[in-house]
Amino acid sequence: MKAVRTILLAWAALLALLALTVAASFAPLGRVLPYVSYGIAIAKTAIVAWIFMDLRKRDGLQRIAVGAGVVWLAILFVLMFGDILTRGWPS
Amino acid sequence: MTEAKSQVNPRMSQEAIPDTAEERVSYLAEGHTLKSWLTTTDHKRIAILFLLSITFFFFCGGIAAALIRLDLLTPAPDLLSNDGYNRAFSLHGIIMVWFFLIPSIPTTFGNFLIPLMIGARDLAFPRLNLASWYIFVLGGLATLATVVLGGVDTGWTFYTPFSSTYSNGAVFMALTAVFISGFSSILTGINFIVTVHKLRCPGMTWGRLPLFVWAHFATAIIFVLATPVLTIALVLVALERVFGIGIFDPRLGGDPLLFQHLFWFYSHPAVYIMILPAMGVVSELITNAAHKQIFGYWFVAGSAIAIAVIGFMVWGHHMFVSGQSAYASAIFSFLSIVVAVPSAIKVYNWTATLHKGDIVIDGPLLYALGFIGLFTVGGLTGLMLAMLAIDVHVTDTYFVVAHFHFIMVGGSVSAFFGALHFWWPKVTGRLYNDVWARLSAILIFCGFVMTFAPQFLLGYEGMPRRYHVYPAVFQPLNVMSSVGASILAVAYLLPFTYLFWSLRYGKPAGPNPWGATGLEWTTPSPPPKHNFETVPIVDKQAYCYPVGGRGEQSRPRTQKADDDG
Amino acid sequence: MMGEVGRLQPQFPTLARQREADHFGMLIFLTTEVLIFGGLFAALFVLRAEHGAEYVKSSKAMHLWLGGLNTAVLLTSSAVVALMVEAVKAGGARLAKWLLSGAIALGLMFLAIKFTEYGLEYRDGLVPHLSPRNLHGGPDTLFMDLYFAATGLHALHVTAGLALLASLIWPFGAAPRDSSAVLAGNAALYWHLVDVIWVFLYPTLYLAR
Amino acid sequence: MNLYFWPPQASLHAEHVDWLIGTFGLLVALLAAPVFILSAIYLVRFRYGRKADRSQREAGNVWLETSWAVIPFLLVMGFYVWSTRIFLDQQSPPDNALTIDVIAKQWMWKFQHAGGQREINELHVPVGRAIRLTMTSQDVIHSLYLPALRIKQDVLPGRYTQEWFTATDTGTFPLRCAEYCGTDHSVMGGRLIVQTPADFARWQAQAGADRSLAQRGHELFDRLGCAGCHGGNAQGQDAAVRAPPLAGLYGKPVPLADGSIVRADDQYIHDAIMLPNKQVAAGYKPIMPPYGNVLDEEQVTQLEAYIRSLGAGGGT
Repeated sequence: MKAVRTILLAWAALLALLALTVAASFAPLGRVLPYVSYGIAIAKTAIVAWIFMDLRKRDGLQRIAVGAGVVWLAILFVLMFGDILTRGWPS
Repeated sequence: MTEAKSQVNPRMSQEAIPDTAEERVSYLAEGHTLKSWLTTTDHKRIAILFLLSITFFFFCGGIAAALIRLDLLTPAPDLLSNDGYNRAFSLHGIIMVWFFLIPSIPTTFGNFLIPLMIGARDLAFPRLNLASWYIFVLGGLATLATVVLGGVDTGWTFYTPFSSTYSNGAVFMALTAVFISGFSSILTGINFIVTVHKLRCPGMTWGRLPLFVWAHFATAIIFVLATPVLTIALVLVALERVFGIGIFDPRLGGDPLLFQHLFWFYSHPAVYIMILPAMGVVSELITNAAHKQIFGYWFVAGSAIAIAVIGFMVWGHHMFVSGQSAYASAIFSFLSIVVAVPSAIKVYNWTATLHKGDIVIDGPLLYALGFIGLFTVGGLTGLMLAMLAIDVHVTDTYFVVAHFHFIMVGGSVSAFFGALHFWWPKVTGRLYNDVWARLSAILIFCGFVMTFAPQFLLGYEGMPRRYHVYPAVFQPLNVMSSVGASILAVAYLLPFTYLFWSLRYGKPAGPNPWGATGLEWTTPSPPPKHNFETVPIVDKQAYCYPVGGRGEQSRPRTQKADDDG
Repeated sequence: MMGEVGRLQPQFPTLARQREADHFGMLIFLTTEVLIFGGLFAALFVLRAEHGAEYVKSSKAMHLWLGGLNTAVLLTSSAVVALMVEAVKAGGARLAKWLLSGAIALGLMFLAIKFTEYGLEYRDGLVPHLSPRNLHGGPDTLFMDLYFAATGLHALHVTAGLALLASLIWPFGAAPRDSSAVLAGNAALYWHLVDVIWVFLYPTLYLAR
Repeated sequence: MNLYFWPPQASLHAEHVDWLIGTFGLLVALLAAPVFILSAIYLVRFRYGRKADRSQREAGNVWLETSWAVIPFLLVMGFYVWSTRIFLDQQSPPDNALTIDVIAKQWMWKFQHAGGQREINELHVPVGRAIRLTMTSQDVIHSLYLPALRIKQDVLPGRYTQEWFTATDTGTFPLRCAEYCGTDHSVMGGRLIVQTPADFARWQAQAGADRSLAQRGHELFDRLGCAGCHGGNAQGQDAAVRAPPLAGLYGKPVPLADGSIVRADDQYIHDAIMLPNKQVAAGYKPIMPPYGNVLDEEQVTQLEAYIRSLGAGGGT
């Protein structure tokens, strides 16, 4: 029954993070807000993946399968925004 | 609890299965009704279904190509109107890319051979494999519906805002067709990755996998990681076209370059989907013809994976003049040079494999050499295109058309025909006349060079792509290219003559007509439904040909050789 | 289809290997889903990079609290599904059936909230084409277009996930104790992914300040 | 270099590109030669049935393989540096360049000279002078391709892209559209006519330009009633509604409502007219109506020319 306890704990943590992200949006963070809200979102995703999707018990191969999507998205974003953000720069 | 886990498949146990007639019946003879073919989950039959479908689409695309080359004989719009020409090259692009080249080697020889090569009885998900064929056919029908509805004139690249707001062709139907065929690729990709990971027979370690399987493993990675981004890009263009949402429409503040980023993030890895299986085939053909171990196994296998991974980081070289920032262009130019290195490794390693070989020059080897020659030229002109200053001049011209045809037609299609000839005895159980095979290989090579070599010059002289009416100064080279195209068209018909002839009159091929190593050559030709009577155990390297060169048994091999042997 | 999952397929040497393959195949499929939504997130981030002010103004017009409630509903539903998988592994078929119905109920609640929210946006005049009263044809229309595209596609995936979960109820009565819970596990994995996508959609669309 | 099939070279940049592709082509040939030559030799020497030393057959040689991976890479990197430098130089026009506005429309090119001359599908330029083309499209993506100058640049709707060159030879050179743009994509071309400064001056005179671009912009500015908000004189106080003053605006940094600072270049003015809420100036309310579907790109170019002329002196 240890698993049930960890799941409930994880659920509570997720709701707490939700409250935090909503609160953060009201706080006067200005330009930092996106990093904070996405940091919280990544934390929530880590909890869901690690506990709900049982990644802790899965072998390396299955973790790579899950991680590959994220890494490839990072390639798309980094190189695409490499273009979009440097368009205005004088060469 | 333990009972369920350790349940062992009786078929997979090592003691021999009774050698009943039922076991030895070949997969072809197993059922002749249409239903047995259309509801089969046997990977070999699905490969045959794919082979028939992509051959049909190869000819559809070929007809469109013939129209283009005929029309370009003259500078004036004689054969087709401007709109007609735009629809012809768009159709040629869409059909050839998504309905012939991308599925060509993986869905036919990949489906047929991967289970055989790794000692498995079938792919991991046979039903998904059949679903992949049905989805492919559905996508094909949607493409034919596009033709019926008036064709599409956006080119295979669907650039916005032309495709979303200004084009009046059947763009939505074309988008649906490609959208559907994307899922066929994803299912095949998932099937290959899981099969190579989970279904290798005892002893078949990663270091003993044939390079054909390595190449398809890398291709499957691209299938799975690139196709979804194309799916969402097409959905967004379809939404913009139907509901007028302005994601790519600058009047609403959208960014047309966003579509180009999403499209090329898929489409450059897609060209590696087209070339990697061909490289896998060439590795098999070269090692067999030279009857010698591949030179640098881990370098060749590793470069397949390197191409798959770095291939995702270079798409910006399609957008050097599209308004992309100069710094991003410089980064993409550098990455495009890095991705050329693994291809160079492969080509040099194949050449080194021929050293001290025991070479028999037969049909498949001629196709493989055609591949190496044309792919090297194609790849190096690709390096030229990666150079920013050169690309600014030659992008969107016939130089680029020549470059990618050298790689796709000269490379991937030659390797497809090489694979067709090399594994024909295994697939059909019949031998064909090798003299005809060599003749067709040479004819295809010459027809090809005459068609596309002049286009490099046309491109550098400044003739843009997709030009229906062109200045008269370009006519001589265009006429030469069109004449070459007619030779190429005839040359492509040739193999289908003597291969069909061999189905009827070919001598029965033994299990190993080429004296090749590889588990697929240990099964009878054509192999039975469950591939192996007992699951093989592998204890040797991938291409352990007898060191003393070619034994008498494996020479002569083919039909012609048998007559005078 | 359901009955066959437990049986050993001819091409697999052992049932354990077959289960590993099924799980591995499902995880790769989830990666393709992540990449599909990745394209949509790319469009949203580009809109924010190029029209920051308009993006924030439009995001402020969203119903923040309804979105937050929806996130809580989906997170809870995801937790219930995780409990259901544990129950299936421990063999409590009846408990698993109740948990599953609870998760499906929460999923339906999510859809209900979502469609009321769409109704509110229609009333506020924020829907391009249908009631563009408060939209004046610039990047704010674009934001609402992407909002409907992203949440629409996500709602589609929620519906597919609910169908998958519902398909589990029927065999629970008959299926023997299934230690590795392949089908239940795969349905749960899909549901968790749908939840993760919403976890990222929520700050992107609702909390841009 | 005027070989039969080689395109004419009309600028220094063109020669650089030709030298680059020539020498790089040489390197490429050197890299490809061993593949062809060695394959041919091995096919003959190690053919089946021929006596040859087939002992000690190597299955790999890490150093050899690393070398033929790294050495070609380094050689090509040399060309990468040279090519990127030429590219970056080609991306940044000198400040004293003569600016010509280009508007691409489905299937024609419109050129607007500062002096007010307007041309369709033909571009007259003086030789030896740096020319900067500021380009935008009225509908889909086009691409202005000058093969003789070895330059090409896509022309995007809703955005200014630029291209610059210094023609060194007089004469008539082709001008083509290189990005597929619909039915008459292949007909949408014209001529680039490079003239001596004398001929160019004579052409400018007789090109019948009654009003300069800036004057046309001024008329449009008054006709559209922009003066109502932006005011006739420099301060803009007495205008009915408070709107940013335009005098001396061009090229100056503009503080925006969201705190960032932007330089008032062509793109800023274009967006301020077409999508006013995109970059609202600090201290002003976003109440300017969008002119997205009121004005076409040609009129926006004229307004910009007028605002540029305001920058020079006080309000005219």
